[in-house]
Amino acid sequence: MLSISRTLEADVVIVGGGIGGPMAAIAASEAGAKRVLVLEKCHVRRSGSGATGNDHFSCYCPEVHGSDVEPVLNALMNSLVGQAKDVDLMRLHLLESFDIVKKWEEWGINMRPLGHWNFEGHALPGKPRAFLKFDGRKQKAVLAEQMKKHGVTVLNHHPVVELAKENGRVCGVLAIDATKTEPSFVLVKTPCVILSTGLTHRLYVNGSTPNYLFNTAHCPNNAGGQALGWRIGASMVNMEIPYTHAGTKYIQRAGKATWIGVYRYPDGRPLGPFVTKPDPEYGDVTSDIWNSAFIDVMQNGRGPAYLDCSENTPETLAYMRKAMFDEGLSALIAYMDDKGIDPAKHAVEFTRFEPILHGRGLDVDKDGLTSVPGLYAAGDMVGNAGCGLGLAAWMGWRAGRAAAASAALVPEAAGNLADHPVIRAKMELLSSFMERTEGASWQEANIALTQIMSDYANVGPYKVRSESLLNTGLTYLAQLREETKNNLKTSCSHTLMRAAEVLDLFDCAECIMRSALERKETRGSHKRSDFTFTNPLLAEKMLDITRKDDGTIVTSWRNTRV
Amino acid sequence: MPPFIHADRCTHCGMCATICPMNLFKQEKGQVPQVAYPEECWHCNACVLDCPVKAVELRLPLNYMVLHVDADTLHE
Amino acid sequence: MPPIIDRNKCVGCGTCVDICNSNIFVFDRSVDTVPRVKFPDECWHCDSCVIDCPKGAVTLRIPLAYMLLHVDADTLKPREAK
Amino acid sequence: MLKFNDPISTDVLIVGGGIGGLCAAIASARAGASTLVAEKADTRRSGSGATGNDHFTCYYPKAHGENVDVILKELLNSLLGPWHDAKLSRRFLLESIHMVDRWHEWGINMKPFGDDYEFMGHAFPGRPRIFLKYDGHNQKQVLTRQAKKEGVKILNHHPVIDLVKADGEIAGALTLDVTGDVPSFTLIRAKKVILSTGTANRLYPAAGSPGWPFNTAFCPSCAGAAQAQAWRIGAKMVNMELPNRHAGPKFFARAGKSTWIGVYKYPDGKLLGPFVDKATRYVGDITCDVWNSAYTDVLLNGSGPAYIDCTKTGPEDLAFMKEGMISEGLTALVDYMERTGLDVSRHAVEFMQYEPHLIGRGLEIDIDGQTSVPGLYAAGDMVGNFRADIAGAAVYGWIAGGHAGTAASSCGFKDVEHSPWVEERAALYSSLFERDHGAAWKEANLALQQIMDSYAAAGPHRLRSATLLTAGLKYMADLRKNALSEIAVPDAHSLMRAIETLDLMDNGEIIMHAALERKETRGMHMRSDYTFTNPLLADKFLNVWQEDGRVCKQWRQRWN
Repeated sequence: MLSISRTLEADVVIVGGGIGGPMAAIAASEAGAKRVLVLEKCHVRRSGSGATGNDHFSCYCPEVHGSDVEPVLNALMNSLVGQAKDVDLMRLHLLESFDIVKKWEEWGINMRPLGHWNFEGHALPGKPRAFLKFDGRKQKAVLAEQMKKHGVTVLNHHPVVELAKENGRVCGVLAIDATKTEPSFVLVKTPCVILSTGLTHRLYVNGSTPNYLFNTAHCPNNAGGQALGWRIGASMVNMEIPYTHAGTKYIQRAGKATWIGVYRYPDGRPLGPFVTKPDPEYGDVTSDIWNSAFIDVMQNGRGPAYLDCSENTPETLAYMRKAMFDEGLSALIAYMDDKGIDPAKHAVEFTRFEPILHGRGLDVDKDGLTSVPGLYAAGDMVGNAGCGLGLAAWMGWRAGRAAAASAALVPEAAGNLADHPVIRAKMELLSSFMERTEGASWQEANIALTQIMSDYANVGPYKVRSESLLNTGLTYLAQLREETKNNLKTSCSHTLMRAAEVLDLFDCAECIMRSALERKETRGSHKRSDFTFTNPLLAEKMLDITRKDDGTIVTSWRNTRV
Repeated sequence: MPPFIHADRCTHCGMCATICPMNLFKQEKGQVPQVAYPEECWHCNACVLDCPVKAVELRLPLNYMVLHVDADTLHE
Repeated sequence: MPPIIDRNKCVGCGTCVDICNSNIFVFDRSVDTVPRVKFPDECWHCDSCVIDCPKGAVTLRIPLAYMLLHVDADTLKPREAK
Repeated sequence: MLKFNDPISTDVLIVGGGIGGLCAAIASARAGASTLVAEKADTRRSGSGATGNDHFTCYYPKAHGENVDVILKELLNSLLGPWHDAKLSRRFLLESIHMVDRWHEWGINMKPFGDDYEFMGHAFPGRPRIFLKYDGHNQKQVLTRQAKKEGVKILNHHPVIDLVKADGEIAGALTLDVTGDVPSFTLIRAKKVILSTGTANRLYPAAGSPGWPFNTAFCPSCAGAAQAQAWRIGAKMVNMELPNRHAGPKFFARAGKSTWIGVYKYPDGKLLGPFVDKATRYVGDITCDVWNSAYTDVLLNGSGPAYIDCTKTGPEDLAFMKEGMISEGLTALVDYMERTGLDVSRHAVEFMQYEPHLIGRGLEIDIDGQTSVPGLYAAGDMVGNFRADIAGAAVYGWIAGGHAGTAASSCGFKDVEHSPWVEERAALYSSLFERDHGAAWKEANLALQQIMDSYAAAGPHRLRSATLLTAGLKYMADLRKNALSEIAVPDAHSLMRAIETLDLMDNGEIIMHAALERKETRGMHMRSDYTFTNPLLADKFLNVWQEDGRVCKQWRQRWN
């Protein structure tokens, strides 16, 4: 059995030091929590999808949008982040978003690169633009510095692998100390946990480079964080509604709205009906709205589809290039410069990426509280209000404040975490991976999972789900889980961290398939061959799925909050 | 795929190894960091940006090639 | 993925290295008394090494990603027969 | 520049020591020619036949009667058909039984079930069975031993990497010595050269586990060397644009689907195909050979998945099936099933359609196995106008070997040492070894697979078009430029794999050029811009070849 190197206590533990995590930590300490601890699996200065920048922050700014939030809310709900969301949370987000933006600016993140509040990209022509264009290059360094200033304790290289619950309330976390090659366990007793582990990748065969697990639009380090909540009974929502991103091919990178151009067929005809000339304010929203465009044209033979930026003025192209550095695309720019690929002369092919859990996962209230007392969630792994940088920052802030208040009312948790059955079982399982001399690598297990998901729980319009396929997928997942537990071999703390991620991915996969079985209709790219209609009765409903303490899994429909 | 460290310029400060969001590097004391898990690189460029002496270069794998054509083929 | 050589049974004859269908073994007797699988992901699982090893020292581990998908056949009974 | 070892001379050089190569070598030696086999691995266990096969297409008058054309029709309807020049298939059938006799005489058990030849598997109910069931588990050892007995010299771990011409005729070949860690070149001077490098795999993403290029039904070390090398010296190709896809267990790709004795079923137990409701050792469920895309269709329409169910197959036939799997070389699969408790008397195994690969697609040969380049022959799976898998390789290897061996006695050697072509190719390959850091060869192979899967996909659920194929050719050129400027190989083995990848790029380009020219939909070549099958092309084949850097295309009549 691996050793327990440290046992700590805290008032609020934050899992994940990306964007939502640091905001929650700063808010918790400002709201009076004494011992605020952030556990980050890599390093807060460069971790998560925002590692080297972002450039779109969903926000409502009265000076620009006027006094009525509703048109901006409507635009946001129709954008790529608005699918299957509780409207009340999105409205609250918009109403409080400008305060967060001003806080970021005050801390030193350049929210006005052009000197004024500039809203651009991801926008429908003629509709209000809901995304503030900012320069996120330094966002991570600034948030790290703010945490230090607020006395927040940060443990880098400490991936969290399990949560514990005592008489119905969260009571602690189990982490791996991955600062050294040889792993050890760290236990933290705490009455409040805020999950902010980002969106989940590596569930499906990679859309561009089959089974290069890490060629992903956003940070592929985040994999299955939702499962930490799921395993202690937190309800999940929208897991069966697929989300797919799009962008350059074959290197997959987010930031498609940072490009300024028009999508075209090989013969030059525009792909979408929105713009015919490059437009910095709106971009070409075709790739947000017509989600399957780039694979439709491959399927019907009229493709491929290109993003053509060659008709921009040199100034706009310079502006686009600078914005790409803001968005964290400096590696892509360096590659294009090296290969002589110049947006002024070359059109770049786009494709649709594989499905990911973005804005899919834990069901939370306006304070980020999940169905488990003491457990909060913020950011892309929230199912009813996640998806995007602005939402992560806002909900992190609210969750931090709520957790601090909740921690103050709860007496010190008794009992020794090391004897907690769930924690003990996880420590024994992970130790068995380290003790095996021969066995399978974590990549094999992860890739086997992607193969199962891509055949038995894939997404429309060209792949279908059905009762027989989903049940078969669940059967094979159970076999794979068993085979993995008996065969997985890890050699160091890094590969042990990846193995723990794979176990989380197994849970997310099961959640997706069971929810997909329950949603007996076709909606968005959740396409059932045995229910090929869209059921109007489910239009304003969301499907919750919860794992009871005895392991049984229950589903229930609830109304979308408006 | 992985970052490539120019050993002649590297001062063994270990910055890339600590900040890498994918934990790819392993560094023996006072040695040039080694890329232990090349296929896990996400090409976020953090190591290139944060290396104090610009000793790190990032190489995209061949099959991450950016597909492109001459734009004028699109304008008959 | 790769063949696994049982160090207790292996006598270092090198047959597996010679006949491997995909040339994935290397054997430097100055370094080790047992051949090393240098290119594990190029193994085609043709079993030649397992068959031809005079001491039965080689077993083959099929990668998880190659798992053989199967169900209990009785789940396939036509509905009316169930 | 890598070192050149001392050159070798031989009357007949055989490229590839698989089933076709060894049979060609024996015939050439019997014709009195000095014969050398250059093999990239070890002929005792190389190629797709490494650990066995169990079906040998054959016309046996005693069982099939006097009219060969009845059997020829059956062959063209089987999974081996229908892209044949019938003239070649007829000659193959007429000589097939003699090859069976020789194999049996040399020690490959062609009569495992009694004192006469038995025909089982790959059969339609009520129609003549043309696949002789044999036990090929030791075929490569036997053929190697027989070749050595007949004076053939075998050069293992020496893949041929380029062919050399002198004043329009074949003059020899350049091989790579991969016995050590550091590669070197060995030039071979030969009067005649016979190509026999097997199927071409690793062109498309592996269907079962994409991104794992070695999870293939056929030997993944076979990567289209013959097609690429012959293409580079101007030989005519045929039928490269007509995809072929195999099928078998999932996700572990393995040939030998007809060795399983069971029926294919839907999850609810309904039979998949209309042919049989109970399988026997003589007649299995032919659905898989005929309805090739069945397993993909049922996933895409949601009625799947589809399984092979052997639980109704009686205990003797199940024991027979297990023996058949050992003969077919599936012992790794049998061991894995035993280890994981998978029992075909209780479990149904899911099947899947594999990715496209080239078998019976490639070099055009005449009745004697000669290609369009004088002195260059071809036999086996890389021939484009005739296919009969194991038997085809053995019989046409024998025919080509005999012809080349006889013809070699009447011509002299030509100079290969000072060929500028050898200089150019050796410099290119050396540059990959001399680069100290850069791209792994596997990145290039996967990039190629991605391009083929996006822009030259096979039907029935994916389409080709002029715009897609044109984009594919452009990206392939970009990939080749990037690969040649970036690939860095650390050792001889990796250089061999990198050269295989460059060969696969040539194969990919040939496929795209040919697919662009075939303006119709036929078989799994499905054009979105030409969705009909053109009757004018029914009895025509498309030749594609290179002439001083230009790609030439021409339709010709099929030879009946």
